[in-house]
Amino acid sequence: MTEMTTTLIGSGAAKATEQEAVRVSQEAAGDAEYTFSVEGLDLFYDQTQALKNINMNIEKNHITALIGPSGCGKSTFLKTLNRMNDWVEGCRVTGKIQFEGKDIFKEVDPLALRYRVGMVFQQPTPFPKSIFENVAYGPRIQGISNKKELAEIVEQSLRQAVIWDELKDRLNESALGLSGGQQQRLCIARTLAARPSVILMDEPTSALDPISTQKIEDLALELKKDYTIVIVTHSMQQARRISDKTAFFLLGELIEFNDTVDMFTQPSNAQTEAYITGRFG
Amino acid sequence: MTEMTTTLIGSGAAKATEQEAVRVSQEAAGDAEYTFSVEGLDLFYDQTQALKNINMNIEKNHITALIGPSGCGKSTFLKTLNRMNDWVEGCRVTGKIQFEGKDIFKEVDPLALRYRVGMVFQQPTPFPKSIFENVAYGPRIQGISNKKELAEIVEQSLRQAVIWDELKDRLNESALGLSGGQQQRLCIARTLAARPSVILMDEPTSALDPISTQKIEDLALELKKDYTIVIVTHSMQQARRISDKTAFFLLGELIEFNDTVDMFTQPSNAQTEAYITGRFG
Amino acid sequence: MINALALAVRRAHRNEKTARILITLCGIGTALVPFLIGAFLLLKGTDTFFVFHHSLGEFLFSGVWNPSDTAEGGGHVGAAMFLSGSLVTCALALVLSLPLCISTAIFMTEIATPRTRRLIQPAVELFTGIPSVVYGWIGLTVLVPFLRLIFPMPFGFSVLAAGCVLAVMIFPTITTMAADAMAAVPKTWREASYGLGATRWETIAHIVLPAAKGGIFTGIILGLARALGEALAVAMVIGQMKVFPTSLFLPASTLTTAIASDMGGAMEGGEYSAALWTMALTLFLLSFLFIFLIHRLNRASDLKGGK
Amino acid sequence: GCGSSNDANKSDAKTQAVSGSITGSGSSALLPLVKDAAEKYKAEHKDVSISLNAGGSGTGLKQVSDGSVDMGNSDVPADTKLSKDQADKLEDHKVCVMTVATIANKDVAGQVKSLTRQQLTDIFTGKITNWKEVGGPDEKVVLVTRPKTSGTRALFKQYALNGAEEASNQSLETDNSGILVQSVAQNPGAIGYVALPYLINDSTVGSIAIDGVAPTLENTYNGTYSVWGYEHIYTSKDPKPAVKSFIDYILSDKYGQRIEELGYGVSSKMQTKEVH
Amino acid sequence: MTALFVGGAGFAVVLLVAFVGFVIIQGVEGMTPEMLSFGPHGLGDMFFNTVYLVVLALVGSMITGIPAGIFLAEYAGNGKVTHWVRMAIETLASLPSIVVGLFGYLAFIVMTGSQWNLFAGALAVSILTLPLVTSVTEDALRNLPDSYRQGSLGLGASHWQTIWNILLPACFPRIMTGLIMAAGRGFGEAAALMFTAGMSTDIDWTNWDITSSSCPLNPFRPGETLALHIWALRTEALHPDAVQMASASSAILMIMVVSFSLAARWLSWRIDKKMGGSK
Ligand SMILES: Nc1ncnc2c1ncn2[C@@H]1O[C@H](COP(=O)(O)OP(=O)(O)OP(=O)(O)O)[C@@H](O)[C@H]1O
Ligand SMILES: Nc1ncnc2c1ncn2[C@@H]1O[C@H](COP(=O)(O)OP(=O)(O)OP(=O)(O)O)[C@@H](O)[C@H]1O
Ligand SMILES: [Mg+2]
Ligand SMILES: [Mg+2]
Ligand SMILES: O=P([O-])([O-])[O-]
Repeated sequence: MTEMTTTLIGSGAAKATEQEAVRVSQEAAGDAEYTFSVEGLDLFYDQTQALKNINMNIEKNHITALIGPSGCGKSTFLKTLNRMNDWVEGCRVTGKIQFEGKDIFKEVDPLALRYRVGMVFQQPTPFPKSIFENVAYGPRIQGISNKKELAEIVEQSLRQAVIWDELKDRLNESALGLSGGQQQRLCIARTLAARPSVILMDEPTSALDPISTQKIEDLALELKKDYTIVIVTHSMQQARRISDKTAFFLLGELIEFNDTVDMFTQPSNAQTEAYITGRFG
Repeated sequence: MTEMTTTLIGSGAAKATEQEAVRVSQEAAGDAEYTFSVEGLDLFYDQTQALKNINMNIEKNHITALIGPSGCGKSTFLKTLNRMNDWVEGCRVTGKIQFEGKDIFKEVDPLALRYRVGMVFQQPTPFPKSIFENVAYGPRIQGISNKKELAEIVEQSLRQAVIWDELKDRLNESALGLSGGQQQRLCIARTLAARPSVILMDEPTSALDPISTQKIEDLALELKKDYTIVIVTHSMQQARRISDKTAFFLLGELIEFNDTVDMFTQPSNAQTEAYITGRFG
Repeated sequence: MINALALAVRRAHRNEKTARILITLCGIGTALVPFLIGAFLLLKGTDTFFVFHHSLGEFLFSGVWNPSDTAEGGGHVGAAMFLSGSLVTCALALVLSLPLCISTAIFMTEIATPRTRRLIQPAVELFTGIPSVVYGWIGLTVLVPFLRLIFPMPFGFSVLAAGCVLAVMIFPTITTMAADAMAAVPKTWREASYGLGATRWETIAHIVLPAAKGGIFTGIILGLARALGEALAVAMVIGQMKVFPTSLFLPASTLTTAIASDMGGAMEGGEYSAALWTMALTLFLLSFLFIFLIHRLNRASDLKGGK
Repeated sequence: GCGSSNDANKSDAKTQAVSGSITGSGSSALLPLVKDAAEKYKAEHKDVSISLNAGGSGTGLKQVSDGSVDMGNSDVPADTKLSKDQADKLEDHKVCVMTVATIANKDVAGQVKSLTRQQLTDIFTGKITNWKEVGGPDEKVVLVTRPKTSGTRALFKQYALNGAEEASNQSLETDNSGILVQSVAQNPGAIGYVALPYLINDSTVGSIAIDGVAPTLENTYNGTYSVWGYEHIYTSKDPKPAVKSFIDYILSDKYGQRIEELGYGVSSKMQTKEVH
Repeated sequence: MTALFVGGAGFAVVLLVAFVGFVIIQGVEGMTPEMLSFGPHGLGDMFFNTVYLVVLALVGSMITGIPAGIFLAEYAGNGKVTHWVRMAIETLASLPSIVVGLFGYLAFIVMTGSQWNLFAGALAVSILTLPLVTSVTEDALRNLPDSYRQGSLGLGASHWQTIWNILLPACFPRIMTGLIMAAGRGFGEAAALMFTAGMSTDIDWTNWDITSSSCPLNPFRPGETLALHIWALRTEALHPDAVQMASASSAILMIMVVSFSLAARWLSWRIDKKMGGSK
């Protein structure tokens, strides 16, 4: 069973890579070193400053974990990366974020940016539609209406999210009938179907049971071959298990950003150490 | 400053102890070994069993922590201790719980039980009244209407909750205007004002920032001199920092109950170990 | 491919703009309707003062109602008896129904099991939809003869009959609003109160009712607005005698009944019709005042409740 | 003529037949007649729809003058309710004579058969408040009247009350003649006034003579009973064909017989030359 | 104490049930087959007018009310304008219907130079139901889980795409419920129709030429509704069985209102079940 799944993923991933190549060449993504490079980012909600002078480079095909106590600005930072904060009343941003070499506030259309930078939320967010329509939503928005093409994208995305076998006979059922873990993987598939190159995940497993959590973590590790992943987690264990790099936020500041292994074995900052050894938070 | 606070607490605590003495003699609390002793407790919500054969003794002037993954029944168990579950439709309990030697389902009036066993919730729950009226609520319910006596109780309780200095000039303002951490300490003061001997706390810090959390933890350690405390927490670090005994729940069962130090250094159960080392949850 | 995507983006932006404009127009347009109505009423209703030269004081406080049905005017337009008729019937309706409203709301939110609540709530809401003429008809054929039978009253048609009919009419409005407000009181407050050893009554009296105060008042005001605006049901039972409401057992008139019965026949552009339009304008201003009060009230409780 | 209702040449009749809608409102005193006429008329003219309302003479005049109905029915001439300009734009059709009767609740009408004009005036202006003052039972007088816009009220005021304004603050004002009859029947001691046709089939109330003259058609024709008026149907100067055809039908001899059956007077039988 | 409240609630509910029962039973008892017929002596025409008028009114209030609801929930910020828009709509909701009727008479009859007609009545009723439709739409949109919005926006959908593809379909049943409630209100409306739709009706069921004024489907003809008929019958002393007619009309109206209310209940119960069952 697992073997089969793996091969399926393999083929799916291969396809995805093909497309990736096409897109990258088409969009002339430049040879930006990093997927995202963030410089001097400040963010305000009305008067209160939620992010303070963040500087950070996010590497391609890596998993970057964001950790820190509640309210430190992890979600805010994540949402800034694909400009979901545009929708928040009173939110102001200064500083610069480059996505594949282009300034996301000046040179990239926010809709197009979100096509390329997908997002998965803490609570699964299936639409009250059929499973098929959920996954096909992104492509449809992007103007694809050909039935066959859509069906192909849906199948491929569900395969990538390792949920095709569970759902292939139920594509026309409502997505609301799925279990929490299935819903979350469906949402990942939905994100993949929009053919992004980056996936942002905000505590994707915190509402899930241990077994579903395990599946999502495996999936993240699998996806990182083809995608850049940024994940917010409240579990230091999870950060340790899956991420390559870890960023530690505290009260809106980026306290430390380092390779995960180094961060957890020899934190260079006293606050980081206090946090990861559980002395607060 | 800290010195002053300490002495203030000291005097407050002394007073409290006096009253305690009075009440205990009045109620002839017997020489029960444990504050609570729970035997063969089963609890059902309609058809689903939320607690399965719990046996546990809770010691006087100790802090007992309840840990376990979400939905394992920690809150349910806590609410059973002061019969708050009476208010839940379809909730049935079998088994025996003794409070200071008396069966809480047979020998103790539920109102009287709740006077003695106070509760603090996850979200701070200040009433939409003035700070003074919030704290005076319990005593009023218990029939105290003398202005001077009430003012005394309010002051003493706020002092015990280490929030008197912050609030003494704002007693007539609405409690809803306080910060989350202040609200939570106010709620603790409100519970103390009802002069209980046990305080149950359900994740009292999970909605708070680190600094407020620290204050509540200090407070719990301070209160344990005079009160028995049972605290639910989702943070193993917190359990480790403040509790004397820890109980680990899983799917409605009490898996392990032991001294906190032993539990975290040499868990006797494989599931406990998996949980506290962060392999799930 | 790149063109397809760029096209999709461009189309999305364009549709967005169109939709936003259309929808904003509809929103603003809807909001203009009451202003339009207000403007019309103002236009017609101020004739009493500017064309027929009556004073506002006369209209509001004089009891002499004898407008001439001609364009020359020269009559008297004291509408005080209609105003007081409206106010008295509304107040009576409130006095009669409020105890029932509050106890039903408390029963629904605090006492009833979920099953009972599921039965009672739709029943109460059903009340709201019952046509007012049906209330009026039953009032006319059942209530009026009944009242004549048990009270010493000459007609049966009376302020009391109108008050009873209105009380039944506003019952569901107030009850549902009050019940909603009570149900919206956070469960945590109740739990906290119970946790301190309070009984159900202590919790209701000290926590639930004070916290739901705003919603209950809103309900009362909406109920009053409905009572004030009801025309036909009242007209069918109040007797429409053009006198001040001096006794519960005697007929009287209200603003709405006077408009309903006389507007149809009053000469366009005459003093009589102008006076009736002024009464309609008064009704409009009163509804506006009610809404304004509700907002005031909610804002006040927001300030008190908010952080 | 009768041929139009013949089934054989129905299709022919249809092509010639008038069609369209007629709306009318106004005098409740005239309503029974117009309704009856409409029913009979429609039997012959299937394509005409006629909707009729009461509401009072003033209402009818007002609405025909602002164009919201085709026919304004009135108990009084248009110029008493409308401005001269407005009245001049309308065409008057005097369709019949209507007699206004004083009616009272049975308990009173049994004992008080007749009232003098002065007594009547005193009763309606609120000077007499108990029936025993006029030889009736010891019962309070309950006035049931019509609103100012009513033509019946205008006639009654002018010819029965010598122009005195009735005490509207002591009376139950009723929207039209129908409910007035009901109210008089239901309330002991009640007195009111209504057009004769409303009494034709009604035995729930009793009528009262004025100065000993009973309100009947004969007394109206011979001029002894003076509370009466012409019934007018007002239309615009240039009415729709359907309206014109309908009014012609009412004025036709064939329908003339029916008018008396309903309790109205035929104009041509009037012996007095009074202009009411 | 408990007894007091239970007593109060019990009394209220018993009163309601008795009221509804009384109206229906009394009405049905006095009904004759002729009353139920379509034609000059039956209530059928009024029944048809009622339904037709309500349908027209609903179309009217949907066309502006639903977009207005979307505006309030999605596009209007929290500024002063929004505050006034909301206040205006609330005022509209609390306007006495007779005032709306007068306005309708002036705006739709006098100013257009037309005669009483169903269409004018429908417009007046649609003004009355407009605030209900608007607020139901707004509430439905606001009560949707934020996740729908986030999920769609996160995929690069524009605001309008999100509203059109995700939000509106998701709250369609709730809007339906609101429309049914609005229909209930329309059925019972009388005061607003007195001066607009007219208090009489005369239609010919064999005439389907929509331009003809006796065609049932022509909206520009006078059309008395059941509720108005009750009001009019009160004054009809000449009609021998006016009382029974009015009672029968009341019963029919009551049955319509109750069944629509039940339908709305059932619908929202279905939604809740579907939403609840999803977990
Ligand atoms: N829409 C908003 N308006 C105003 N303040 C906000 C808003 N969203 C978040 N904040 C504030 O910004 C700060 C950072 O919030 P954020 O949600 O990014 O924290 P977080 O690190 O994701 O916390 P958590 O672990 O609880 O999800 C917090 O103080 C929060 O109160
Ligand atoms: N009122 C209720 N009715 C029915 N089931 C309930 C009710 N309250 C809790 N449960 C169920 O009982 C189980 C235990 O719930 P409980 O709230 O005690 O968990 P918990 O350990 O406190 O979880 P958490 O850490 O999320 O607070 C859960 O499966 C929950 O769904
Ligand atoms: Mg977050
Ligand atoms: Mg819990
Ligand atoms: O006939 P009237 O209704 O005008 O009295």
